[in-house]
Amino acid sequence: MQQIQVPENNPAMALLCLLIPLLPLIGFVINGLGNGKLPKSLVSLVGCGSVLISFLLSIYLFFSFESGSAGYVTEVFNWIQVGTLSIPFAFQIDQLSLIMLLLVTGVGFVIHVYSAGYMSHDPGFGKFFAFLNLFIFSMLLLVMGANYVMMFIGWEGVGLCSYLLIGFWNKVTPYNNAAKKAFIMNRIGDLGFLLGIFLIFMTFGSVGYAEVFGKAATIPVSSEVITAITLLLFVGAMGKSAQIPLYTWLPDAMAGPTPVSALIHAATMVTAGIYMVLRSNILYTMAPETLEVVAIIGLATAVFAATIGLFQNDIKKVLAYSTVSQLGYMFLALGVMAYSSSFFHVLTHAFFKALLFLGAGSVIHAMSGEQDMRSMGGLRKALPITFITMLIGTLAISGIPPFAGFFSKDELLAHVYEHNKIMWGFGVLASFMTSFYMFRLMFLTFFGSFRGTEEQRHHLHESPASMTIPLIILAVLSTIGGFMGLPPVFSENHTLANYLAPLFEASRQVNPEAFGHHMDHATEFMLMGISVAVALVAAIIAYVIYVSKKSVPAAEGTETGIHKVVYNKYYIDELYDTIIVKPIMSLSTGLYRFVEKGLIDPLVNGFGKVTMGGGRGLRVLQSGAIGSYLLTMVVGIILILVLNFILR
Amino acid sequence: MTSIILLSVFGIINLFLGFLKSNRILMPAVVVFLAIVFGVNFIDWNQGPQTHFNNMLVIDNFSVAFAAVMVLSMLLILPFSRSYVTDENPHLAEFYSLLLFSLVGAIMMVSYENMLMLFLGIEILSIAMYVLAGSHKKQLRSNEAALKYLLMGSFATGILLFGIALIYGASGTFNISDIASFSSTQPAGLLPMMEVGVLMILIGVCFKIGAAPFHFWTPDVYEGTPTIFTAYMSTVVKTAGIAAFYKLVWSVFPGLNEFWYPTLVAITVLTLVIGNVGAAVQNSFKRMLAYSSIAHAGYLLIALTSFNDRSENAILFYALAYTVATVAAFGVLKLVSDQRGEEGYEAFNGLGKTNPLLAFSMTVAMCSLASIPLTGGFFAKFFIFGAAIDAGAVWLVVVAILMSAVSIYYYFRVVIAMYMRDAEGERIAVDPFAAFMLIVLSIFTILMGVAPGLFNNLL
Amino acid sequence: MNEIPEVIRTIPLNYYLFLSTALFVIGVTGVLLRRNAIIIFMCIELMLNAVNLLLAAFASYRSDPNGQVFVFFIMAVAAAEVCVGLAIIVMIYRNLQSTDVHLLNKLKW
Amino acid sequence: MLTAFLLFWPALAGLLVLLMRGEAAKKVALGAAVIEFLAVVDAMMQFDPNAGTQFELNLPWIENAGIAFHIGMDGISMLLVFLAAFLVPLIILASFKHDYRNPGTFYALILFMQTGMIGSFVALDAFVFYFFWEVALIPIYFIAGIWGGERRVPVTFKFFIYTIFGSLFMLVGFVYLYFQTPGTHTSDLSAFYQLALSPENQSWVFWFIFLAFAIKMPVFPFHTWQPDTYTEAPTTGTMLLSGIMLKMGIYGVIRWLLPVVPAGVAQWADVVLVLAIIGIIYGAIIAIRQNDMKRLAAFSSISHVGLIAAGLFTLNMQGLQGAMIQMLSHGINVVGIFFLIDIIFRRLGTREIKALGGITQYGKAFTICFMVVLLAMVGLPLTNGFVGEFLLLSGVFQYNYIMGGVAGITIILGAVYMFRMFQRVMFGEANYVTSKFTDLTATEMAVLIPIIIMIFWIGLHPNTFLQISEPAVRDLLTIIKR
Repeated sequence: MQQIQVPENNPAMALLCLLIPLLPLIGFVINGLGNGKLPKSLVSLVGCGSVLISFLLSIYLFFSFESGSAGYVTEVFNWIQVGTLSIPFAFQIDQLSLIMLLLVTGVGFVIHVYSAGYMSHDPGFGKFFAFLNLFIFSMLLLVMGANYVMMFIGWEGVGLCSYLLIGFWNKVTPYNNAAKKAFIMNRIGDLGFLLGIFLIFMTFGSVGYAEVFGKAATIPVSSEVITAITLLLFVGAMGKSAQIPLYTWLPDAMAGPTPVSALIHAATMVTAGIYMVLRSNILYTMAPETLEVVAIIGLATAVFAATIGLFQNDIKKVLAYSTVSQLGYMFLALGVMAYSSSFFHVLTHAFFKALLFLGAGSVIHAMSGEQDMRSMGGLRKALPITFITMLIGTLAISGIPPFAGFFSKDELLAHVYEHNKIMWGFGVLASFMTSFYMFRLMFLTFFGSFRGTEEQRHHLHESPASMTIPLIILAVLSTIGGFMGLPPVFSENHTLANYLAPLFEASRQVNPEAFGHHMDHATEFMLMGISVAVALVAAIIAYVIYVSKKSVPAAEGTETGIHKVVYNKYYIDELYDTIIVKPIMSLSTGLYRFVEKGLIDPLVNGFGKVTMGGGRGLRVLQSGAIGSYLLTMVVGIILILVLNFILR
Repeated sequence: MTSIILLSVFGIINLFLGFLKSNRILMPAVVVFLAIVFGVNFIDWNQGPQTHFNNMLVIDNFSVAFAAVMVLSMLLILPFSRSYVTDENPHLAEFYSLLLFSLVGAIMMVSYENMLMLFLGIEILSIAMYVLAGSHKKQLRSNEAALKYLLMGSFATGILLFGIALIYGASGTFNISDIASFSSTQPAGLLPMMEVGVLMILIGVCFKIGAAPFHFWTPDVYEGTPTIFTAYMSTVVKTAGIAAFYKLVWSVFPGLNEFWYPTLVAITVLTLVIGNVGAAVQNSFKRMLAYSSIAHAGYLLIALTSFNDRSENAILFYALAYTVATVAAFGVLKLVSDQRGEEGYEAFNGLGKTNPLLAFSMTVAMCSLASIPLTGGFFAKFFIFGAAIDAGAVWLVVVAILMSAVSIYYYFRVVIAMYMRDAEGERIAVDPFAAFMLIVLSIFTILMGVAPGLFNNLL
Repeated sequence: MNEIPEVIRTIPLNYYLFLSTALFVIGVTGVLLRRNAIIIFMCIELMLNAVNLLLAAFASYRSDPNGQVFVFFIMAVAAAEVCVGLAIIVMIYRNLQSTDVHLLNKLKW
Repeated sequence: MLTAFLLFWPALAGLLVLLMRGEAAKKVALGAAVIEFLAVVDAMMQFDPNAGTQFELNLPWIENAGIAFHIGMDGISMLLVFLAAFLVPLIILASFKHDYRNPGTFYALILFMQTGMIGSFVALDAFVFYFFWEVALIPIYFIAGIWGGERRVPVTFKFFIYTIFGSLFMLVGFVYLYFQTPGTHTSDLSAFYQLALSPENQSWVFWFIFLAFAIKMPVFPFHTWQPDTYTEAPTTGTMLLSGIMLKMGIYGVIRWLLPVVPAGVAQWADVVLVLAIIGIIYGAIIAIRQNDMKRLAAFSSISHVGLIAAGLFTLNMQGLQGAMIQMLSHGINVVGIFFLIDIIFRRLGTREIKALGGITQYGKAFTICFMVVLLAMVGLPLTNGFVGEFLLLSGVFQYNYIMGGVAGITIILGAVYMFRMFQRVMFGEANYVTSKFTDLTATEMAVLIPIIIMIFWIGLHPNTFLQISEPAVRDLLTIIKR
């Protein structure tokens, strides 16, 4: 049983915790209000500086934290207090939030620096930094919050930032549509999350992690309510982390500037779903049925997105589908209760995917905004640093040792293997495709001859230092990042897993088997071997097709058969459009025309019409002729007498 | 009692004043007369019931209060008759005298103790009104109104008399307390003759107050009659009729309530519906007011049907509020139609801009008639509904409020015309006396709406 | 008037009642059917006289003068009504050259 | 006495304004409204949430009928009085750019209306409540009918009749209850709370009273007056209607319905909740395709109010407190959004979404303000909209899972229509119409900044307001559940 201490409020610690998110918020306010007035240098100083300080503070916090101890909560103020519902504005500092803090501020800072170079020519420079800072703020709230509602604040906040940044160039309608789509699809997930929170409150009488997890163990395993809670929360995760069926926004989100894709749509925000499941691991452990659902959806997403990735021509789209696929992996791992492996993959993925995106950004920057790989080729000479760093990223994501991705993916697949061999098979298949499309990307972009216009060729240049240094940093991290979690065959000491262990203590007690390592070394080696072999085979196939044969993907609209279906992303967007968007739009028009103006309004007006009609009817009696008046009176008299005497 | 005598005397004096060369003295004289009567009337206040004329009239608080309301009505109407006060008008003195005499009839109607007095009161009031309805001799509309009123009125009198005769036949008396005790000492049920008589009296009185289905004369006569007398009809005549009716219900036939309740309720509902719905389709403001007076008769009938001790106060309050608002409405109508030559809603277009005072007092009057809070009409209806709900007739009140919603439609049409349409006509000249009176009426209406406690428990 | 004259008793009260009712109904029917204002007016007088007859009969049967007094009042009032009524009819005749009530339908609805 | 001052001060000032002409009327009206606001803030400072009804005044009014002029404030009233006092100055200020004909009358009517609205919030006697309830209606009828758009006359007329129609039913309900009070009847609130009617009677009395509130809010399907009226009324009128007047209906339910006929509520709560939830979805779906921004906001208001209504009938702490805070938030947000729409309309002469686009390029401050208000309307956390929506949905969810789930769809649909509108109006390329747009002026900023401050204040520290009404709501629930 993990005991989270709620120590007597330490004001210094509370201030420190508050400062970490507050600094980016201040940065946001300064840059936001000063938008267009402040000089760019000041803007980038404020933007990067605030995140850097947060990063440094996080490091301080990290080192001052006693590893192995349970976390602590610092309450800033009481936010909402209604009846028994109490939602403090409080931060929880423990292993999970600390690493996430480092990740968010660290990678965030790197990307901020990169942006200073990447966006230097954009008129919305200040706005961009403001939004980035706001994003960091929201993300920090998400990971630091000590209760589900705090997490929800950050959850929606990052959604907003995602919206703002995807639609950053808001003159372009498709970008705006993409932004809107992202926000709305996220909201669908958010609804699930929200309902999950309500159910948590109803079940446990609180929304604070400490109380909820404390009481969770008292509820029988796989009880309906736990299953419902976890499923609802998972709906939220599906939206935020782009799982089937709510994934279509993420590829579209590539409309945003590339650093945004790197930061939000690869490294940090999209992993919020995984963070949430990890945070609630005890609840999920109590709900094996949900875990099964999580695993299946994760696996399906991993495979499905990878197939789409195979034939995309937009460099960022490939990476986007790759991200979706990798997120699927992480959920797969969560589904088999390989919590720390999943988190391991979150970290390594953050490094190499951010690297890949930034690299892609560097390419796009060099190509003056061109994103279609069919117009690229042979860029490795012009962009040596970008090429090398991206190659490292590719190796990492494909699972080639000793790069980071190898360790995390291997560990993850090993757990899946233990859980279910078929799932593992599909996992390996996805891994194969990953390797293929990544190398395809590399080969199409950096090898062969240049296929762009003359003008672009002239303009080709390596990016400035503010962009390449982040690339290098991330490349280093992608290279060595894996060593924080060496597999048991190499080392009994899994640094990350050991560090995180207290988080999963409660889960371990509920389901000890899932945490034990029963695999013998032979199997382990075999699995590693298969992974590496598959990745290499895929790379070689890609090499043969795109370098040796120099084939270039066909032009738009000439695809046929399955290729065409896959290229068009299985027409999922069109499907959603037909079965959801269009019906709602018609419903809107229909309700307005037929129910509002055709039914309810006429009913109300009908009261008036009947009255007026009755009035006009009365006019017939009021004919002006004395005779008829008298007649009616007499009829009235007779009626009264008859009714009173004869019909009595 | 004094007031009846004084009114008769003043009526005669007024006729003599008509011999003077100038008509200008007449209106002030009548105002003074009425003021005196109004004051003298209160001598009998709280003196307990006093009988006169061989027990044929009884003066009590009830009759004093209603007499006061009626005298007040006439006093309020008078200033708007200024356009008649010209030296060319040869009959002015007669008109004023007729009004004074008719007031005698009205007071008799509220203080009768004998059926004969009821009959005489009705006739004194009615015959004077027949003449006044036709006072525009050259105008066919006025002629038609007079003839319709006359023929139908005397027809209704015939019915009423037949009823009285039958009751006399059954009970052997015209005295209302004797009739009351007679009807309460008939445990085995009443003679059919008595019952027919009661219904016929009911019908006769319903005609006088313009309740459906005996209301047909009302719109036509109101429309054709010169506006000033229409105002008189719809206030004094209606008040007198309803008070007389109340006396019938409360003191003449209290034992018969169960018997005639269904009839009365049916008439009430019919009156409410016809009055309100009929008013909604009118294009003439004056004719709308005629229908609205039918509608208000319906509301007053609700109070009658509730047969409890709240109703007399409710009726008195209602009569007062209704009178004040109606006089204001007719007053403004008179001023507007005199100068714009129209009586339709269009005549009021843009009045809010050209004559804010007229528009404001009209609005207050309309709000009061539509029973919007802050005006007397609101509490009037409130007390009426209260009486009915206390008696358990919630569904009747529901009918009434549905019809009230309709009434807002037609009352506010004129408000819309005044404030929300563009002006067509010139500014209307208003003499100071009328203007003063409009202000008084508005203040009075609002006073009743803000401090209803002053008026609601007089009896 | 202590004793009711025997002669009145020889005719049952109901007969008076039926007669007056019949007269009354005739009056009503006349009012409904005729178009000439003067004749309508006469029919109304007929109705009033039916009432008078009824009252007189009741009064006699009860030896009660009240009813008879009432009859006088009705007569007086009827006379007044006739005065006014004829004056109005004359006025209309002057304007319309007719006493047909059907011509008077300008005021309606 | 403080309550009486708060109540009558606007009316007195209104009488003064009535006599003034031109610019002076605006300024005096604004001054009066600001004084009112300061007085309310003062009252709030003195207010002790735990002390029940305060600043009471109980004068005999119609003594012989047991009707007293009884006013006072508890936490629930306090919040709404605050809302009214906060919004009216802003609404007056928002109208500064308009040149209304007869400004004296116009501003006087606004102040009269404020008295009416505050009166209905502080009334502790059924007839005092009814009185002010109707008194508030007259000024807005004239404001909308005289200064409104092209179709103002029939539209406001319908509104007026419809509303009064409902009110009259309420009156009947009140009169009935009045006669059920023991002894010499009284219409005092406390007497109504002690009534113990049979469930059958409560059942119909419930609908009589609720009808008035349902029309005023408005709850589906009694809402058809609302989009037209909001569209046709001058923006000032729309703000008054949607910002404050609508809350009279909700307040009425809290004060005069739930505790008075609890058994009736118990019988009908499900029906009302279903209607309210239909309204939430219905309003939101219709809003998606509206072309007139004002009409869109009107339908969105139906949706939001549906949620508040649903929260009321859950009869739990979260639902009711959510309703309280959401009343505040909705009032503030809706005034903000109508003002922003009005700015666009005044600058560009159109409110049609199709005709607009790219405004963000011409108005940075405008964009920020619009964005903030928009986010508050869609209930983004840390804005005021979230707190209310969260509590309300939580309340409804506790009442019934499925209802909670369906009602929750509002957060999706809300985002759909709001962002759709925002995108089409603000983003994309500017056209020849929108390129005339100029950024906010100082006066406009003066209106929007308080609104934005409140949006974040309530969003960040809702307890400031929640704690004012919490004890009162708790007491109310005790009465309801007795």
